[in-house]
Amino acid sequence: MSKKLDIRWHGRAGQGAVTAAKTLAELISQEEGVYAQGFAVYGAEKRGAPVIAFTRIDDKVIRDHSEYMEPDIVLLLDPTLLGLVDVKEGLKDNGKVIVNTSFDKEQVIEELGLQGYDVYVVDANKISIDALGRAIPNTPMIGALAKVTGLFSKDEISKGVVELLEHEGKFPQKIIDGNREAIEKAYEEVK
Amino acid sequence: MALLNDLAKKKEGLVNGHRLCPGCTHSVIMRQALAAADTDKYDIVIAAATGCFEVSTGLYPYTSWNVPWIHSAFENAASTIAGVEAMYKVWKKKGKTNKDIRFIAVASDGGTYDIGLQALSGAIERGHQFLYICNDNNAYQNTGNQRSSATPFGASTTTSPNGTIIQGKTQPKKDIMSVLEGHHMQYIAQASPSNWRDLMDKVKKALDVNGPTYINVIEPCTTGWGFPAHKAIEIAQLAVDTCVWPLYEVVEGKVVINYKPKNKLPVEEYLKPQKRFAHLFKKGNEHLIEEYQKQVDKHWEWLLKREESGISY
Amino acid sequence: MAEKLLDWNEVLIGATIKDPGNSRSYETGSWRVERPVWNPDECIQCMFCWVYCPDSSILVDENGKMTGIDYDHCKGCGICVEQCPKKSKALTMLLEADAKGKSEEEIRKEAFSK
Amino acid sequence: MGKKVALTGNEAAAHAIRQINPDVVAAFPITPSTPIPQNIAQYIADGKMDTELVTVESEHSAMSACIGAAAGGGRVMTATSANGYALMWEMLYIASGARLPIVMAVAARALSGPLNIHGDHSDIMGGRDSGWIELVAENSQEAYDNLIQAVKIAENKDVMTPALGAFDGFNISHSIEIWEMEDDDKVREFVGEYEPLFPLLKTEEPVTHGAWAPPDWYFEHRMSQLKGLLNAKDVVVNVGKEFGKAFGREYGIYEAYKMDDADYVIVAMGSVCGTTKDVVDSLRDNGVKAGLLKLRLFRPFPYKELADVLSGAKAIAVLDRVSPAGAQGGPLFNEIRSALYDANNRPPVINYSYGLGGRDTQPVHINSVYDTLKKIVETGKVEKQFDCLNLRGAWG
Repeated sequence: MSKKLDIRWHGRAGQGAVTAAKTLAELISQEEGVYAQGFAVYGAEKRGAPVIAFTRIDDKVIRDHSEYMEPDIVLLLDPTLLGLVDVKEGLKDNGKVIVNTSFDKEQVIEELGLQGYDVYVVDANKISIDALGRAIPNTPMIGALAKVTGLFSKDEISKGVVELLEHEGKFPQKIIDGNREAIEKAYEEVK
Repeated sequence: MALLNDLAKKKEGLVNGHRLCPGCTHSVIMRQALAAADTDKYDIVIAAATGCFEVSTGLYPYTSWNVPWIHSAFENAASTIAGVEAMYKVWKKKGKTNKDIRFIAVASDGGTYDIGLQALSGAIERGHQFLYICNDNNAYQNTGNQRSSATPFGASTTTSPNGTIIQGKTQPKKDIMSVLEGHHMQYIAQASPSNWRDLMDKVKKALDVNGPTYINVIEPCTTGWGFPAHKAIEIAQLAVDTCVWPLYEVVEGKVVINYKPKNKLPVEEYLKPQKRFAHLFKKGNEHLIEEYQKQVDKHWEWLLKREESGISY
Repeated sequence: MAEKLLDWNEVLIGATIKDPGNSRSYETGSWRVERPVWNPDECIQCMFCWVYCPDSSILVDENGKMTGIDYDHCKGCGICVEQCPKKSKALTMLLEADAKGKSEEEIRKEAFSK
Repeated sequence: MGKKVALTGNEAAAHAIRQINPDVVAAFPITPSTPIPQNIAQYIADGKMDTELVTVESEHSAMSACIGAAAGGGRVMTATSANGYALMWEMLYIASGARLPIVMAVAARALSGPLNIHGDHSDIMGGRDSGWIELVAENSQEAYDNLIQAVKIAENKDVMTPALGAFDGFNISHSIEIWEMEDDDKVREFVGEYEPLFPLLKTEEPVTHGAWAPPDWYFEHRMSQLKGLLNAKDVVVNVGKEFGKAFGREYGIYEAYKMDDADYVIVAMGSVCGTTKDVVDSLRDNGVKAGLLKLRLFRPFPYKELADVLSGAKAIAVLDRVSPAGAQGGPLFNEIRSALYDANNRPPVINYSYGLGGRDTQPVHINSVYDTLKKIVETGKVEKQFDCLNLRGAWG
């Protein structure tokens, strides 16, 4: 079975969409025989501007360096981007969409015209504020993605992200614990 | 300071056979500087900016240098010596040398006041150990006497010529010493080859500072300034005696004037023997000399006041 | 002087020169129109000529005392004469044309008789 | 044993430099190569390397300080992009003329104006005649591998010429990819110790660097310099083999991808080659004899080798990630066409500009190039010798 999976992330500069895309690439690549690529479309965006990032996963070496993608999964990191970005662009017919929102699924499908797609919602902002005191939705969204795709178990994904954060060596224990909590909660709550 | 006889016994760092004009003071200044260097204690490595001095002393396959010497371009003597000095730190750290080496960058006013100012400022800010000597000949002499920001008010150069409407350079000379002062170096000074003992003292002091230092030296140019070759040192002396070129140091921000002429000569004495100022002496141009005198007096008074105040950084 | 110059595959890489101070072999004395002439009898060994010479052309013995002029390199600028502090100068200029074919003694006589 | 890592191209370059641990790095930050000096500064601050970092005030001073340091006597590296590279221009020629084996990482980027911070080859193609060895990477792995090899190539006694290792700005510099990082010790062992020829700091043997060469000397020095650059070609091959033995990834001066029986051939450099390989595979699946010649060594240009491998093609398209700037085509096109002039078989060669200032080049665009090559072979006619990929509005 091919592991090929193309993922697109929509967020705002400063929310960690690029970090999330790259973190996922790093996590997935730790598995033997799996390749990944993480990149973003860069402008001169300062904090707040909409940004797009990509993750490619494959069981072959990834050679394509173009920005073109027909994603299997699209993640919307910022609820305020609802309706501002074209989530469906290039999305495969049976594609999945994961939205960070406090709305329920039906409302989101209605709002974005996502009838026929596999839509999931998770309130990553609330989870993040509860666990970390700030709305940094990128790590909980990785937790939600792990659940939706089945790429990682809850333990695997929370352990993986925590190890990466620890490796960075610049985060206090409180932040690391908060991230662990946020990931696990998002993993459980995504629906 | 040792007697001249003792210095004359030393092996010279700069030798003859170079192609400088007869009466050029570039080599006079460098001979004095290298004689002052305490070469029993340390070795010297030099980086030179492109210019008269560089093309005349390093003309393949000849070199007039008895010390390690590098030239790469016009605007980068300071960043080049910074690189050499950085490598010296590595050699020291790795035990590749146990020698004490001191570094000198040499450039003229073009490579210092103008095109090389950025590299100089950067290298000073980073704190490399080097003495930067600027041989200020008041114009781009290597390319044929074009005006620089070091060209004094009123001087006729090939790009600030005396004409029927404009009489030479209309702007005063840049006060590079003040520009450099802003870097808060431990030691900067102004010197003249006419006052060799003073110049040598300054070089010796500067080379003993473990950091960047700067010496601005007047470098009379027989060709560009228009005076007979044998007058070169005399012109430098006149610059000093008229206070056109005050001899002073700024030590940790504190001004020390090294020479106060008992009889401060009028600027005419300095201007008169030089062709570049000849037009100032034409009837109707008296106000230009007055203006020149005013500028010189103003700066001299300011220096005196600074010395009197005794303030440092 | 028909010296054979090196071919491209003989030159040292990077145009590096390994022979320090080799410009001494290039004689700039031929540039001279006038020459300084030294009178040892008048010389007080102040060495001002040495410290002001642009062409390192004041010959010095092992005691650091002046012994004459390096005419192979002296360009005849005349700074030494100008800076010689004695009223009755120990150095004076003489046209090369007037020195031609004469002995050192004759040159000195010629120069200082003026 | 090396380990699999997921890091960006800039991080690959920074790690290569950390492992090489040069004596001096003098650098000035510029997008997209900025993370390289940043990471180096952090490695030094954390005691992971002990390079002397000179944080200069401009790229001109960066290369000047590199020259001073290399002439001083030691191993020197730097990194830059685009306008920074352009600001170094004067000093690039001086570094190569002085035969100082400085190694530079270049995250290749468009030159202003208008200002653009994204990937193309304007910098390294603009400086192609500055006398530097130019190696171009397809991906992060090659960016890393090339820098390590560049040190050995540049410092080879027969070469003694500065070298740059380029990789595409953003496409590679800012993209996380999976690549093998080798052990620090093994990398250090591979690059070995460098013995400078005429170090300024050996004060007991004073040398003069940078004397000016009058008309009766300059020509000889330039040709002596050229010889060093040309010698690099064989050294690149040898070092590439050695690298293969040490780390299992062998390199040559080019990579011939499905070229053996290829009728339709694209010649290109950099990250677009990866995208092109995917397209070649899908065309091959459909029975189209497509091939890719990926050039790794642009300077010295291996014209004979390229003519040999290309002369079997029926039609060739050369992709230049620069504007031809008034020439008949881009620099790679002109070199390739010139190389083929002496070949027995001279297939038609067309040229595309692509990817300027970060313009995306997608499989669909590469497919269109192969379609055009097929059409040329079928009709025997070249309609457009030069065209653009993914440009709004038809060119011409």
